[in-house]
Amino acid sequence: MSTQYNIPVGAQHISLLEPLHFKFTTENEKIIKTEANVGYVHRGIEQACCSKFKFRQVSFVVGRVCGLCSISHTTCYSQVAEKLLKLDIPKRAKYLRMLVIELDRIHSHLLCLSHVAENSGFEALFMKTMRHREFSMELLEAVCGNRIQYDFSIIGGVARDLRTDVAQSILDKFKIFRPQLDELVDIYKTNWSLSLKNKGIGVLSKEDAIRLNVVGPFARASGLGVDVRNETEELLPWKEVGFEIITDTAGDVHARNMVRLKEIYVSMKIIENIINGLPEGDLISDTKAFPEGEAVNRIEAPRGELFYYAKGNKTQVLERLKIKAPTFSNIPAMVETFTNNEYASVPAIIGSYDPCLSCTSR
Amino acid sequence: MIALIESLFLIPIAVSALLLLLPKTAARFLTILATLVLSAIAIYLFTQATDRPIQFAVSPVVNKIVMIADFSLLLFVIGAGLKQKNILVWVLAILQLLVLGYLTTKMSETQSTQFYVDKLSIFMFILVNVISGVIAVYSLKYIDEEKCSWFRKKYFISMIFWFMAAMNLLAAADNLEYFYLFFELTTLASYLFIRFRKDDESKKNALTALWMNQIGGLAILAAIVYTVLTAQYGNPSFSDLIAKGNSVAIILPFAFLCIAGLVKGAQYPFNKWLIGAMVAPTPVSALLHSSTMVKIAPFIILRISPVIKGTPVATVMIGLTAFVFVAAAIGALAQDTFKKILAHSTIALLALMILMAAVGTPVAVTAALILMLFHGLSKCLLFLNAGVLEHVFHMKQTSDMSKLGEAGPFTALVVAVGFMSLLLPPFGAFVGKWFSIETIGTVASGFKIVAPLVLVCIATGGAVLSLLYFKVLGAMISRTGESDKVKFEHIHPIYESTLIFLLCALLICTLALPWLLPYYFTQVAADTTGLALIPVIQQGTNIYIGSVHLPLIPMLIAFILLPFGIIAGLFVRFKHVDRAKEYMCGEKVEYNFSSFYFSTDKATPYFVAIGILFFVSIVLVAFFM
Amino acid sequence: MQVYLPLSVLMIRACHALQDKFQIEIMKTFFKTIGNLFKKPATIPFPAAPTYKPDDYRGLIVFDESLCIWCRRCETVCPPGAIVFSQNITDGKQTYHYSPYVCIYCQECVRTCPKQGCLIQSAEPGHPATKEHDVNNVWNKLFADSLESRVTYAAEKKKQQAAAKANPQS
Amino acid sequence: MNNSIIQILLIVLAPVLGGLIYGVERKVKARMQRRIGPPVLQPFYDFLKLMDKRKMMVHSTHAFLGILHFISLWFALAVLIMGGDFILIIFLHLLATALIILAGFSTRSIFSHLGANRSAISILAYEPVLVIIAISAYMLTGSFDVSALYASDVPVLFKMPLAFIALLMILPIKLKKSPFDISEAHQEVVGGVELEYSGIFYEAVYTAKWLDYIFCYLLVFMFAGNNWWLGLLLVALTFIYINALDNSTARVNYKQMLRFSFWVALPMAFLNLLMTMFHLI
Amino acid sequence: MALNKFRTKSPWILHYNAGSCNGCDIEILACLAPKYDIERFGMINTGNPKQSDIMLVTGPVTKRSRERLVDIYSQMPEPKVVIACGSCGCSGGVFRGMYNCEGGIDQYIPVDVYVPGCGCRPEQIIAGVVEALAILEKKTKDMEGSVKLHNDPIEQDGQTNRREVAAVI
Amino acid sequence: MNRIETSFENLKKDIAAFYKPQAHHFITMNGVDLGNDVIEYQWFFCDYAFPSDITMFVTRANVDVQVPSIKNIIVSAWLPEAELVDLLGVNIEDTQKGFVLELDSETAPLRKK
Repeated sequence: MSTQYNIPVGAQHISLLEPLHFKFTTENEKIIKTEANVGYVHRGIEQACCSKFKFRQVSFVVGRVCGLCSISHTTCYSQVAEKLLKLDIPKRAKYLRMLVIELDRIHSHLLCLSHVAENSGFEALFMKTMRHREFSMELLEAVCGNRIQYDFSIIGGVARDLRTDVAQSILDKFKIFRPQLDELVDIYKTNWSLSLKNKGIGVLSKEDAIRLNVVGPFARASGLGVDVRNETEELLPWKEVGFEIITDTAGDVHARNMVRLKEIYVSMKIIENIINGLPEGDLISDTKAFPEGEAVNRIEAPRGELFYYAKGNKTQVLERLKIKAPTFSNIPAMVETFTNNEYASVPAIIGSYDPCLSCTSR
Repeated sequence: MIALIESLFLIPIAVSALLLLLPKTAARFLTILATLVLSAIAIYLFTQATDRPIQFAVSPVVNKIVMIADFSLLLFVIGAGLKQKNILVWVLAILQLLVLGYLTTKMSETQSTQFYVDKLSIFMFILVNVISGVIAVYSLKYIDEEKCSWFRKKYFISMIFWFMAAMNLLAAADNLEYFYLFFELTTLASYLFIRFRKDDESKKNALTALWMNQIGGLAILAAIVYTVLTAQYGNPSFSDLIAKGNSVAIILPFAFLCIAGLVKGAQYPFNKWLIGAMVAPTPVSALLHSSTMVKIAPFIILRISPVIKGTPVATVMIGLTAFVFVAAAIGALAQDTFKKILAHSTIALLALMILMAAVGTPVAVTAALILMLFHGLSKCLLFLNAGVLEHVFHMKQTSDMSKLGEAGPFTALVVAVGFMSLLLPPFGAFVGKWFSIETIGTVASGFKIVAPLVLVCIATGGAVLSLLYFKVLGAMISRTGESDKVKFEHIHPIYESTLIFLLCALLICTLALPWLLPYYFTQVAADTTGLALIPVIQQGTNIYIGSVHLPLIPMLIAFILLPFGIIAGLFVRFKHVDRAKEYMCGEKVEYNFSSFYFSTDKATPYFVAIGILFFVSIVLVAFFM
Repeated sequence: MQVYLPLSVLMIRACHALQDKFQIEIMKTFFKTIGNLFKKPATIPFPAAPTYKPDDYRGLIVFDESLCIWCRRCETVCPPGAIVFSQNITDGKQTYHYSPYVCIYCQECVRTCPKQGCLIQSAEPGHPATKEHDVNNVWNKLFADSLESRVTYAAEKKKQQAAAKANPQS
Repeated sequence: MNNSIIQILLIVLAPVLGGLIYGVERKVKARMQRRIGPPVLQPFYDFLKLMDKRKMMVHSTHAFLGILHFISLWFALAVLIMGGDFILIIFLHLLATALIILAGFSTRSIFSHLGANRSAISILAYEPVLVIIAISAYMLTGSFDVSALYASDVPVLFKMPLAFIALLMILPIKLKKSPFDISEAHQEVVGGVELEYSGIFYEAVYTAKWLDYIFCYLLVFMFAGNNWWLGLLLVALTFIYINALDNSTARVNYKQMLRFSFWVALPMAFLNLLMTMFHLI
Repeated sequence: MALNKFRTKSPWILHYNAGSCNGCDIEILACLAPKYDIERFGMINTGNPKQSDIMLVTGPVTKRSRERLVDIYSQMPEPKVVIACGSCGCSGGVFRGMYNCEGGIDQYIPVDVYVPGCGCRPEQIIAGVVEALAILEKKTKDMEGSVKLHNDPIEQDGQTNRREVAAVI
Repeated sequence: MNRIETSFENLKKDIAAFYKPQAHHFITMNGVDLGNDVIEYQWFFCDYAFPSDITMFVTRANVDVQVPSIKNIIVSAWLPEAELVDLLGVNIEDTQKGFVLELDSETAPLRKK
């Protein structure tokens, strides 16, 4: 009697936003093996960035690697390009970059949380989280001029200034949002049925997190405190604006939710600090040089460590650009973490990974 | 009348002997003829049955023969036990031999009649002769396809008739000593049947069946000894026992008879032998499950139900059977082999029948009878079909059956109707189950706390069984596409005719239920319980039997919806409708999904332990009351 | 009736105990959800009423031909190639083509434009097109044609120059 | 006579009424999520739209079983409205469910199979409770007929409150509402058994869902005895309860559901049976 | 028919991401959220191609996605409308000419409405869907007209069914 | 950024000696086509400390030389390796093609033409 069944999830599946294919081998509904196919979104951006686009255009192209963390991509690329150009950027630009990165993190984390809620079968919480999330989209729209593709960081600085009325509206909206967030935390933390679905589900132990080199909230929920903001200070002064690291120990879906929710508080604090202490100065510093040599750069995207490697050869076109997205590091762990869970929890687990396949396969 | 009844005993024996001698075609002819004759006699008896039971004695020579047969049978069993080094078999047989020897010295010459044919016996005659006859005809073809010598093929058919004779005798036996012999005869027959294939597993399972049924034999002997030793009872015969049972407040012999019945009915913890019997050729399983062997259990309980009704023994039995109903249903869930699923569900439904018999009110007995008849028909149909699946389509596991819809639409249809008939309205088995629930509800106050628990068990067990049937039917029905026209498979006419006969019998009996109920079942029930006939009142479109009623219109519509719906579902073809392929997330994934599987490995020891507890408590309760 | 009271008290007690012990709430969301029934929906009646849109939203690119100096710098920097200039073969007059269905609204062209006000990013988002417009294939053809027209014009011009060089008097 | 006209009207109009309930439910659900939500007649718009779709099916058996499911469910509902035997009604409903489960199994689609499996498991979860409630009702009225409950002078609710609570516990399973909507869990099995239906055949399954609403709310209505206003109030309160529950819980998995049903709902019904049996209330 | 005006009131959507950057996808998600609430128009995100009327596709169609895209499209019963969301869905956008992209959804399936924007705002998506509804209505009417021209399938041509022949052989 | 030159023979040994799971995490593996069929392979590691530092193992080899896999040291290395096999068209131990590219995709797109 064959007791093992294959259940496919994806490429098109309602619980997935992106084309991504999992093949679960299950016993009844218990998963014993997972196979993943993550190469659906491979578009060839790396090659195009090294051949078709000039290095200044690349900053807009890498933004389209991922719509959720486009600001991280553009900032990371801008920084690596600045390293190649040996360019220093104004402090105001740095602060504005951090501001948008953190705003983006808020919207991305809220999206992820709502996705977890939806995939746990809690439609009302999805609606609630999405309702509360709208403010971050409006703020981003006001700051950058678009709801998702910000194109805010460009080589040498940022593209737009932060208007004072917008800065004020950010602070105002945060005042409204904070109690809403408290309420959300309360629901995610204590709702009984949600805890049935989330607690002890999809557990990644700290040992596994270290062994599999996991990054981002995924790792932090397992107790592995890996956060680029905590590790570098050279390009963006995170500590200065009040960054603190959030970790949890359980490593399950619930812990990931909690880490994300707490990080939203940290992001809000950072944003408030930035707005209150925004230095005056230029937005952009320019140079006519061409990229030369090789450089690497890391930045903390909402999903974890984003890594760029670039090599220039004194022409308009880069010789090599390597993008390592956070989800790319997490996929080996994701595939292992499904094992021994019910198929019923799969959507929630996928949601809690917050995968970004368009980053992964580019 | 008496001659007819005797012919029911003698014809099968004669046929059985003749079959061994005759050549193939003649044997085939004789089998069909004998089946027809036996069925005709049984049905004739049914039409002629009167309210007064027929009692008759046989010449004292027969007593001697019976005695000799008893001893030789036991000696054979001891021989078999010793030869195959199964300590349980021969120890139990020697025990019986000793008890029997003691009895022969102790017992006076019996004065009473040895045979007692009431309506219940005739009900059994019909069940045994018609259904076993169909199985005999079916096995003509089936055994032809087995790999064994021609003599053993004839021997197989002749064994079926022998079995029928034993069953007929058993159903008519009044004297407990005779009853013991016929009981042991069926045990022996089943032993020989189970080891028919003569491989290691068959032999092992046959021995299991043997020793387990020996316990039943021992229990009957214990009952006889107790009766003989207790002065008040008089002769060890059913009629005497039942007549005096209510006045004598000792029910220990009945408790022993109950145990004999429960062992034959393969209730936990003795369920193993019936499951093990699946190694035999399929007609044997059909025989054991539908009409003969296991039906002895509800038969004995029904026989003694007037006495045990309302006693603590009955209460314990109700508890046991209610528990077995759930446990066996759960056990069935864990199976994948088609025949094993059927075996487990048989145990579950038998538990329900025994439960109803133990409750013993007229309506409950009616429910038990309905269940016996329809379960016999449905199970026979399903087992014969299992044989067809094995021999024609080579499918043994339910998970292999996914292509059945295309390969054999008729067989698939039979499986579908067979399973549906065990569960869903409007079929008789459903009516039986429904009556049982309502009956226990109505008599609940008599059982205090037991009744609600029993009801929970029945409700849960019923739900588990429905899950089981959906699982099996689901495995069978799954398919990708379909051909434009249904092409029925060609199976051998013997297979086809027997299956169609049973199918028709099932449908006709279901349709005839409103008439069968007042004119047959309630009368048999009245006869069995010895109580007044429960009036069957037709009021508008409802038929009231005691406290429960059968609304005809919903049943009729359900009858149209379900069987014809399923038939139409399998054979209807929509024209001008485009076909689409299944949704697979846009991927091309190898499909290998079927229904959930369940495992009862952990639970089985507990089930057995609880079963043993119940068995012990039957004796204890009877002893201390 | 005497059973209801102890029963309900028992249940409420049990709920409270659970809440205290395991830090889980069982009924809070439930009542909040019912309360939501009487609150105003958060939905904006969008097609009927406009939604929030910042003044400096990065919408469609507007081109002012009168200011253009035809440097084609916007065409060079545009990452997806949403701007292309075609050239009339006879008189060399350039025409600006722009497809909002290719544009990624990155504002790079506006930043690069040396002539202030020639290219402006309006706050108007693009409008949906239908099948009849066939925006993709039309644009592909237009793009190829424009490039070809420029090549043809350049060749033509070269030919003319060569011809002019060959016989300068005419 | 008046009653029977109402009954026949109810039977005939059951799909329409069910559609209305579904429409109101979608509206209420939307309002509970602070949305405007679709118009109340939305289910009928869906119905009209589905009629226009191209006819597609996986195979005839599958499509036919869907239609048969609708018919048999309507029939079970008719028996309930006419006040037939409670146990028979439960099993007729089981028959209807059996047909849709078989339909789910009849395709070789993984999600359809998963949904069918889960539907079968939900039967295990709710059927025993319903049967026990039916028997309690018998203990109370002395008749297995639902019409005896409809005619009861004292609302049944006061006589068997625990049965009502048990019914409220299993209603989400039957109505496929969160937290027990496992059999059609959209995010997991994409609708389960109804996944492979499309166009006019989906219409049958879609409408059968409306009938299920009527079926379940009639079970609730039954608890009010012959007091119609109380019945309507009960139905309204249950409606709010079901939707609020749907909107305040996440989906549990099938094991948790079974555990809940067997350790909470079934003992509750059992307790009620004991209470009615020994006339504690 | 008089009922025609109701028929566009229940467009059920199916969302497929054919290799986009997630930007438009999260905007489609935002459309479902209370602020935009496209269920007002009767839209449900079914996730099931067999019951959908409108297919929202995003992304420039990568090489690995195209088969799935066509597969899912073919499972949708007519009348159906395809909306390409975002610049890269309309024409490939910034991904035009990359080696693993096919440049626009209309290279593989017929697109009825193109929604521009990178990423497109929910308002634009809603406007696109409103546009799509008109097309859906037109397609429904066309289908009604075509029913009359329906020819019976091969069975009545007197020819033997091929599958049966194959079964015999 | 530390840059450690190594060779295919010493690679596994060097990385095993260097890699302390508690102190470092593996970022990714990269390959750069230097032209003339020579490919530079890079393995990036980063430590968990503040300020963190990136260590890069570098080696160069011809295209057709089989690259040793470090999957048995770092489990999660299968993903970048599988990607490089596709994108650079190189040969890495125990790694199959087909991670991101389809049959009709351009083979080894990141190589210099």
